[in-house]
Formats: sequence, structure tokens, C-alpha cells
Amino acid sequence: MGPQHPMTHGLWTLKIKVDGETVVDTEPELGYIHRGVEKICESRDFTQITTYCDRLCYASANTWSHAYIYAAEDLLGVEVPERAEYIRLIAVELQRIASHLMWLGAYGPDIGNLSALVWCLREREMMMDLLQELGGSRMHYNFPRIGGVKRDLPTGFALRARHKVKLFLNRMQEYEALFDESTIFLIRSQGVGYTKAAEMINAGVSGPNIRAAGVNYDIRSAHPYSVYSELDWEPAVERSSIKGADCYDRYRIRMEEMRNSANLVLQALDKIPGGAETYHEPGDPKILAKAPSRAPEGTSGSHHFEDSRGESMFYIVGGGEGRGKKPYRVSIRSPMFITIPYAAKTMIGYKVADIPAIMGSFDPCIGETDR
Amino acid sequence: MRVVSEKTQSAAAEKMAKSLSKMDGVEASVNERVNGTQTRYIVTVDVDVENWRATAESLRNDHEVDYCSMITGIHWPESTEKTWEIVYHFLRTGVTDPAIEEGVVVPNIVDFSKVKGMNVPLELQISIILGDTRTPSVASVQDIWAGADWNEKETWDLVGIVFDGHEGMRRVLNPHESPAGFHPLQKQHKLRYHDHEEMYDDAQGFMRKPSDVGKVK
Amino acid sequence: MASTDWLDINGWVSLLVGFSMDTVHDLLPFYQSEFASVQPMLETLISTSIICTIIFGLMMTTLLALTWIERKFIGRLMDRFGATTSLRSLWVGESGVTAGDWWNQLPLGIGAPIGWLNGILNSIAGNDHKLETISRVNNRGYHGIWFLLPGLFQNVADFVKFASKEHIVPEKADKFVFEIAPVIILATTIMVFAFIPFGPHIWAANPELSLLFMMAIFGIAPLGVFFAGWSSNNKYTLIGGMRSAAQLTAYEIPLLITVLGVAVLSGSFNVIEIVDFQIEQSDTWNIFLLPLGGALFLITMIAEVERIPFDMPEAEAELVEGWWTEYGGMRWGLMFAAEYMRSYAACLLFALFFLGGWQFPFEDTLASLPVIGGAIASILSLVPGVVWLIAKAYVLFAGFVWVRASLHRVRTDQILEFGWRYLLPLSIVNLGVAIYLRLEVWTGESWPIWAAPTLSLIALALFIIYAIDEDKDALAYSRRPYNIQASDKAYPGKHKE
Amino acid sequence: MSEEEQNYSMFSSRILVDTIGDVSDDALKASKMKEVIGVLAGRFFNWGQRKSLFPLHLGIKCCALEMAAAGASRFDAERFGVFFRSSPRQCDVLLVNGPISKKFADPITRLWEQMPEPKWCIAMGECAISGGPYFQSYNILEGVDTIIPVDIYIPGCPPRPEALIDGFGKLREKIIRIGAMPSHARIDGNLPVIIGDE
Repeated sequence: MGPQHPMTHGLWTLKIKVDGETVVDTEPELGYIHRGVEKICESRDFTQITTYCDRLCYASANTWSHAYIYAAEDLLGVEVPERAEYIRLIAVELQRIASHLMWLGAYGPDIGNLSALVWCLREREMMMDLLQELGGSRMHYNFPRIGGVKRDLPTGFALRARHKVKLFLNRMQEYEALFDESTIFLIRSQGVGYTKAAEMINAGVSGPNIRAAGVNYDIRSAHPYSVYSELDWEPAVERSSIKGADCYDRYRIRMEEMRNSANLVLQALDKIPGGAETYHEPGDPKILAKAPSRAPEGTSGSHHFEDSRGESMFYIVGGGEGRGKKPYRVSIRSPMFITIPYAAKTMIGYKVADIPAIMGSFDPCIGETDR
Repeated sequence: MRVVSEKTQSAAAEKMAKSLSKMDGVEASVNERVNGTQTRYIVTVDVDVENWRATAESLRNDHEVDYCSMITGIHWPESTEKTWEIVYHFLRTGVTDPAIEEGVVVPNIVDFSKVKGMNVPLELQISIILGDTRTPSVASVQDIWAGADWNEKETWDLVGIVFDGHEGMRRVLNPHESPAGFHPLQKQHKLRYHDHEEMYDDAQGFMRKPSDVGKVK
Repeated sequence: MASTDWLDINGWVSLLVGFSMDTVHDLLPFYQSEFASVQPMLETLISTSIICTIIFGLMMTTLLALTWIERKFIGRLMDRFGATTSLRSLWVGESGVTAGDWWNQLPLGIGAPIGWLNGILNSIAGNDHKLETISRVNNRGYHGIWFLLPGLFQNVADFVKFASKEHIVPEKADKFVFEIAPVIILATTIMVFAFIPFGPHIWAANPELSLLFMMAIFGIAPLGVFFAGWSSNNKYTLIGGMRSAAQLTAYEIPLLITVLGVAVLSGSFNVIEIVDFQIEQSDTWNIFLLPLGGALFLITMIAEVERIPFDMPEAEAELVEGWWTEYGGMRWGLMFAAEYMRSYAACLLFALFFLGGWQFPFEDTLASLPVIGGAIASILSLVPGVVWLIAKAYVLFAGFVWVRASLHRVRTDQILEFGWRYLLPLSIVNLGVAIYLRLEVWTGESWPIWAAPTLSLIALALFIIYAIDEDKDALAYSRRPYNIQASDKAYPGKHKE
Repeated sequence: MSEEEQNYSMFSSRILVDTIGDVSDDALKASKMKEVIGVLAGRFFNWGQRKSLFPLHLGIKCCALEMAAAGASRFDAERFGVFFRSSPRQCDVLLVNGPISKKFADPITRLWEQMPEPKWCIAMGECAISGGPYFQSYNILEGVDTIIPVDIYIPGCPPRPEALIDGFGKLREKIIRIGAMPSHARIDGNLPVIIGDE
């Protein structure tokens, strides 16, 4: 199947050996949009790399640029003002909602319901409007800066954000009516694509896919990196089936994560220091700390980040060509690059019709996979 | 939210570093990293190539490091003391399958604020330094961490580091027909237009140097 | 006795043809006796061809609206507009770019009316019209006038484009079968309409066993589907063809048994007599007597025309476009049209078998009202029955579209299991009910007063009970999962065992 | 007619005359019927061609999401007869929305060759136009027009859905100008349209 195939959510090939309608063996084939970002980053300044990180995953741009920014701050040793951390958290969680909505919208046609796609994209537009107010662009925001954020919350953002997030929480009941109360969806998604927790951890799978299997491992709580520890929330955990997490559990966990993220956004809007309504000019020390632009030879920085698809990571070695203005090596850890081979193996033994159901439930994003 | 306290993490990191340093060819230390507003402790380990396999097995068995996050290969052609460096990033998650009681799964909810012992989440950064060689090679840990499988494939594909004992090594990102020995992240491969500085400042290329005549613009 | 309708097309045509033949016979200077011998045959031939043309035109024109209904309705269900292509864009160009007053290029000034019409439309719905301005701003095809039917001509444009596309036959395909498959599908699908009476006097052919004939022809198209899937030499199409063959054979049998129940109840294999039985003799639509049969017929028909949730043969997710992946251009357009014709035929058959065909709902009840009854009856008698029939078909098709927009796709094995294990026994039960009603309850002139209300109330109660159970089940599934924030304990769903 | 002309049909008056034959051609010339057919039929088929443009459901990178958003409820591309089909046999427009890597050059060329004439190609986004931010990469072609003739360029990273819809509008205007010509037989001098470059 592929590279041009409705199942793939992107551009990759899944070589499938079928016996009648039953899948016997699978092998993924990646690299169709391999762009060599890691090589290009070696010849860019630390600030220029953010745009490439935005374009790593087209469904969740903010999470990737923030992952890079945290690693770069780890490399350059920057203390970030707290207000900037809150603004980042708001941006990341809104992006997480948008990404999960995109997944849900893409998962509807996988099982044959087109209206789910259109509805989810309709709600995604609201989140993108909010992010557009922050970042200025529609998809690739280039929002975070080393040491802070590009811009403060615009005036009236809190009001609109609260209103839209609450509206979204109401609209989620529509999806649950469309998916959960449809027996056809249940018999399609339940009992296919079982995955076990320990097996997934050993295979490098993380994020919602592992939380669907009944464990609450979350980078945000295991390796706390932002102001998540100051907000009142818990990572959503799905009670999986005995044989492991199936597609229905992975669907449920993402719905729960959307609720969690909405809850986080609302809390952060309340708790943000200085209040959500005060506006600081760009470059104000309250939202942007001074950061060195050079990293000496041999220093390295790394950071584990809870992406909307799993654990994303950047490892940056400073002191490259350009006498430290540019990194010597930037290495990107993409969750889906590790997850897709594992997901391809989980669908052995199921029907051909289950391939989109199983593959889509892992939320593949090829932009980050091929880099 | 209940998160891992920094004290617990640093104590566990010290413990692991101490016990790792006992092995020969291994120097482990704990360094403190500040990211954002939080402080975290990373166990950084330097391993010799020949001890890597034994170290990996002890990590998996004695220290329950169960999650291979990333494998990075770095090429240092100009550097004096090292030509190749392989950096492993591991996580210790302490994730186990949830228990099953009377036919219903009971999710294991770990309270990260009071984890102890082997369940404390940890970050490891292991670096292996290779001397000047044409064929850098290191033992594969594919069978220890299944997550290392495609990481090693990618590292060989992009950087050209050979993993001994790796099953089914193939190109995953570059095209299959790309020439043997072409590993784009090695430093001798330059980017397109890498010496055309004016690619940035004048896109039309009015200020082209005479040396650029004939070069693709 | 047969139900009557003033729109007596068959009668008129036969009258016209007979009259013209008689005049020809009279005007013939010689060979009059020989002509008289062949005259009946000639009349039948000519009148049948005329009738077939009329029926075909009627079917195609109404089919146009069918696709329009689908696009508009599903668009509205998805908060969209659906296609809004208006015919006006044919003579005014594309958002400002026109080819000038092209009608002046026509010779002899025959394009003058078009220019005149365009002038009028511009004066009425030109850029000074506020809706027109809004439409220009968001670049919509709506031009403020309802009779331009925004979107209706999208299908015209599509088919014109299909006609002008290149025809590609895959290199390794079986060329003959590849070419013959669309012909089989389309021909059999159109042939079905020959036996569908659009009214008491609007039918192309009316054999005694038209019901059996129709069902037999309706079952040929899967063969063409299988041909198409096999001959394209493509894995997706082959799998799609296989699925289609399996699914359609699995659903033909319950369909036929359900239709047999209808035939038993109405005591005839002739469609027109079935409708007349509902209208004249029993004064009750079959849906009130055989509600189970109606549900079975609808489900099996949705499966037969391969619409969601039973559209495994063209499942976009795993098989790219199913069995017609390799078809492009006009062949694909024809098969596309054949799909809609099958849906249209399904709706028409349901209306004929269960909804009293060309009768206005509760016509007799309204006509029997004390005061206004006569007026209503006279008004209704003015409206030809074909209008009611097609209206019922459209409503049913809107139901199909609704189902498509709100349901997911069922897996192949689940489809077959559903067909064999549930629909087949239910259809046999339905047949038993029909036989019982016909033999025991049917008095010969009319149904006893309790029959229809009791049966429909029983069916309604059963459906409500089932629906409530269904909802409980779904709620049990969709209860919040085990979550630290969730207060309620998680419910171990069925899939957890 | 030559072999390749038999594959597609341009539906000007010429094809009708060819099918009818020379004798009737004279008759048609004598009566002004030929002009009528030419103007009416050509215009009719041109209208049908430009009013139903089916793009291929091919998502390469970021712009694929904007493509999906253009089909969704806020920017409703279906209003203008833009339906996404999954099979290249049934499509008119190849919407290239992302960088073309060396590995994907062959498949996308095959997709382009699988589409029946007349067909158009829209390069959406910087990556498809010139390689975009990856113009320096070792694995990315500098624009899709190095392998496929492109009709419409839509700049932006990614372009907004309005820009995509406007691109389809520009493509319609182009079809009015040059007619439903097959892609390889298009007359020289009809330059590709660049959105925003009036």
C-alpha cells in the first residue's frame, strides 16, 4: 500500500503479504520525504533552526519547536521567565488539541465515516485561530524563542480562548455520539491491534499509545520540564482490555487527552503570573530572557519532550562551523519513526480491512518520521 | 500534579552512577541540567567500545533501563582526540504491564511523588568514543532494546556507523539506490550551495563572485 | 380493477400511433390488406420504442436531481454548502475572465437570445444584486436566483468532463473484459427500469412476472462488477471484486425472500398489481402490514447498491477506489451513473412495494373527510401519481444519504455474518408472517380493522425496545474509561473479556 | 487522425467534423452549422472541463493539511466542483503539496502518467515550487517542475486554503484561455500562473 494511498496519512509504503483477506507479513518503507533536516540544521543559526522544527511535523508544529527550544536552552543554559513558560504551555496544549483533532478527523475516513473528518477540521479551525493570534501564521508559528516566546498573549486572547475551549468541550460530545454510540465503530475498533505496555516500552513506543495500555507514564510527570508541576492535572489513563490496548483504547485515550489539554489551558490562563490580560511588548524581560547566541565547543544539550505522538527528543552538540553560532550536530528523536515499525507488526493476523483501523490508531505523522 | 522530586532523582542518579563506575572501562557521573525553570539530573556515562556490550546488558538487567530513546552518531573529522562518537540516550521508565483482577484490567497508577528504588525515572546519556578509523563499528543492542533496532538502522544510514550483530540492516531514509558508503551526515558531504553565501542575501545573484561562474545557482 | 391516473401516457401513445397508422393505412394506395396484417406489430414496435424513450428520459432527468440531493444533503450534514455550480457560469466566464460576448460569434444572429437572456440576468442578478456581490466576494456560484438551481448542473459538468477524458486501458489488463464490464453493469441497470412502473399507465414493459424478471436482472450487475475487478489486473480491484461478489450473493437471498413475502401478501408477481392491491383492495400500504419486511428490504437494498455502511467493495481506506480503481473517463462515469441508478431503482422499488407506489399518503382517509374531503380528492386527482412516486423515492434516498453520513464501514466478515446469520432467518420469518396474513387474516375484500394498527404497533414497540437496549449498550461502551479525574468507576465493556 | 490524437478528444468542432466526415464538412461549412457547433460545443465542453476539477487525494507534507482544510467546512472547495478522488485514473489535477525527494520522484511521475488527459498540475507551497526551506538538502529536488510540467504555482509555506481555492479559480481562467488541451500538446507561450503575481 502506498506511497500514494488513503491509508498512509502521509507518504510511506507498507508492504503487505496477504493470504486471502488476512495479513501474513508487513514491512514498512519510509523515507519518501526525507529532507535531511539534521544536515541543514548544522549550517543554520540556533534561532534559524526553529523554523525547521516547526516544519518537522505538520500536524503539531508548536510541540516540535518547543522541544527544540528546550534542548537549545539546555545547551546554552538559559533561565526562562515563568510567564513565558505559561505562554508556552498554553501554546503547546492548544497545539496538542489541534493535533489530536487532526488524528480523529483522519481516523474517521479510515473506518468509513467522512463527516468525522469535516467536523474535526471545523473544530481544529478554532484552535488554529487561537494559535494564529499567538504565532501570527496559520500552521507554522515559529512561536518560541530561546529564552522565552516571540510575543505575549494578545489583548482579549484569554477571553476568546476560554470561550472557544469551552465550546470545544461541548462539541466533543458530538464526536462521542458519532463514534462511541455507533455500534459499527465499536465492532470495528474493539478487539483489533492489541499492544502490551512493557512490550511497547521495550520497543520504544511512548506517549498516548502506551498510556492507552493502562500505565500513566508521561514525560511531563516523570521528567518535569515546564510549569506542568504547578497545575492540577493527571495524565489520562485508559483501562485497556486484557490482551492489551486495542484501537478503541487508543481512541479513548486521545479523547481524554484532549479534555486534559483543554483543562490545562484553562488553568494556565487563570494561574499565569501577571494575569492573562496584561500585555508586554515583544522582547520584554518578562517574556524573553537574554540568551547567548554562541555555544562553546563540546558542550551538548538534550531534552525529552512529551509530543502529541510520544516522546520526542533533541540532542544538540554546540560549537560547529560558524565558531559556535551554529550547532555541530543536531539529532532528532521522532516518536513515529520508532512506532511505525512496531505498529506494522501489530497488524499481522488481522484482516485487510483492519489495516487502516490499526495503522490510523497509532497516529502516524510522516513529516517527523522522515525528517 | 505529582511529579518526581529533584532530590529523589539526584539520589537515584548518584546511586546508579556509583554502581556503574565500578565496572571497568566505564566512567559515570551525574551532571545537573537546567532547562526552563526545572532542574534535572542526567547520568552521563563514558564507555569503551569493547565494554559496551557488557555495560548494556548490566544496564538492562541490573538497573532496569528499559527504554532506548535515541542513538546519535557524530563525525569529528577535525577533532584531535576522537573521530567518531556514538551517543545513546536511555530512559528508565519502570513501566510494567497492568495487573488483571477478576477479568478486569487495573491500571497501575504510579504516584511519581513517592517513587523509590528502581522505579525512579532516570535519564542516561552514554557516549562511546572511537578513534580514527574508516569503518567505525560498535556492538549492536538490537536484541536488548527492541527500540534500538530502527535507531541503529537510521544511524548507519545517515552517519555510517556499523553495528556488529545487527539483523536486517538496510537503508531506511535514504533511497535504496544511493551509492554504497554514502552517509550524508558525515562531515565531508557538503550541502548544496554551501559556499554560495549570497544565496541568503541576494536571491537574484547579482553579486556573484567570478569564482561562482558555472556553478549551479 | 386498476388504479387510475389522468396521465395515461401509454394510452395516449398507443392512441397516437394507432391513429397515425390508420391514416397511413387509409392513405396507402395499394397493399392495404398486407399493411393491415403487419399494422398491429408495427404499432406495438413504434409505441414501445416511444414509451421506452419517454421512460428513459424521465429516469435520467430525475436521476440528475438524485445526485444533486446527495451532494447538497451530505454537504449540509457536514456544515458545507455542497456543489453550487450554476448554469450561468456557462455563458458568463470564470470570476471576471470571459471570452467576451461569444454569442455574437454565432452566425445569423442566432445567439441573440442568449445575449438577451444574459442581459436580463445581469439586470436582475447582476453585480448590483447584494447576494451577487456577496457571492462574488466569497467566489460562490450562487447568483441570487433560485431557478438557476445552484449545484444541479455540477453533475452535467462532471459527465461532460468524463466524456472528454482520455480512455486508458491498463497494459496488462484483459482488454475485452475490461471494456465489456461497464456495458454489462450499465445495460442491466437500465433494463431494470423497463419494468418499473412510474405510474399506472407509465411503464415500458409489464409482463405477468415483472417482479421476478426485475430481481433477476438486478442480480446480473455483480457479475459485471466481478469482471471489472478481475480484468483490471490490479490487487485492489481484484479484492474489491471478490468482496462485491461475496457480499451481493450473501444479500440477494434475503432480498428475494423478502420480496417473495411482499408478493405473497399482495397475491401477485406483477408490480402494478402489487401497487393496485395496496391502493384499491387492501387500502393499506404494505409497510403497515410487513414492517419487518420493509426494514429487511431497506437494509438488503443498501447492501445491494453498496453504500456505506456496506460499501466494502469500494472502501476508500484500504482499497483505493475499490473495483473501479483502474477505470477512468467515460467508463468510470457510466459506472458511477449505474451506481446511482441502482440506488434510484432501490428507492423506487421500496416505494412501490411498501409505500403504496403512486398514491398520496392517506389519500382515501383524507378524501373520506366529511367536509373538505371532496375538495382534497379533486385536488389530489389533478396531480399525476408519478410525482408522488418520485417524491417518495427522493425522500428514501435522502435517508440513504443520512445513513452514509452518520455510520462507519463494516468489515467484510461482519457483513457476511450479519447477512447470513440475521437477515436470512428474519426474512424467512417475514415470509411466514406474510403467508399467515394472506391465508388467515385476509378476508378477500379488505383487512380486518385491527390488522394494520396491531402489526405496526407491535413493530414499533419492538423497535423501541431494541433501540433502548442499543442505547444502554452504547452508553456502557462509551462510559468514561478508568481515569484518575473520573469519579465513576469504569465499566468493563464487552470487549474487555 | 494520428494515433495519439485518438486517445483523447479535444471537443472543438474539429473532432465532430472528423467523426462526421469531409463531405458533411463541406455541407457544414456551407450552412454555418460548423461555426455553431464550434462555438457551442467547444464552449460547452470547456465549461464542463473547468467546472469539475478532481484533484488527486495525495498528501505529501504540511500543505496536505491545508488541502484537507480547503475541503472542510470553513473553506468549502466542493462548492466549485473540486472533489478529491483517490485513484489517479479519475483525476484531472495533480496537487503537489510538498517537497519531492529523490525517492518519491519516480512514484509521482508514475502518478502523473496514470492520469488521463487532459490533466493539470498545481505546485502548492514553496517546497513543491523550488524546494523551499530544503533547497540545500541532499535528498530534495528543487521543485516539482523539474519532472512534471506545472500549470499553477501557489506560493506560501503553507498557502492558506483561500489561496488554494484561488489557485483553482486561476486554473479555470487558464482553461478558458487555452481550452482543454492535453498537457503535452499545449501551445507555447501559455506561461504558468503564479497566484498573487498579477
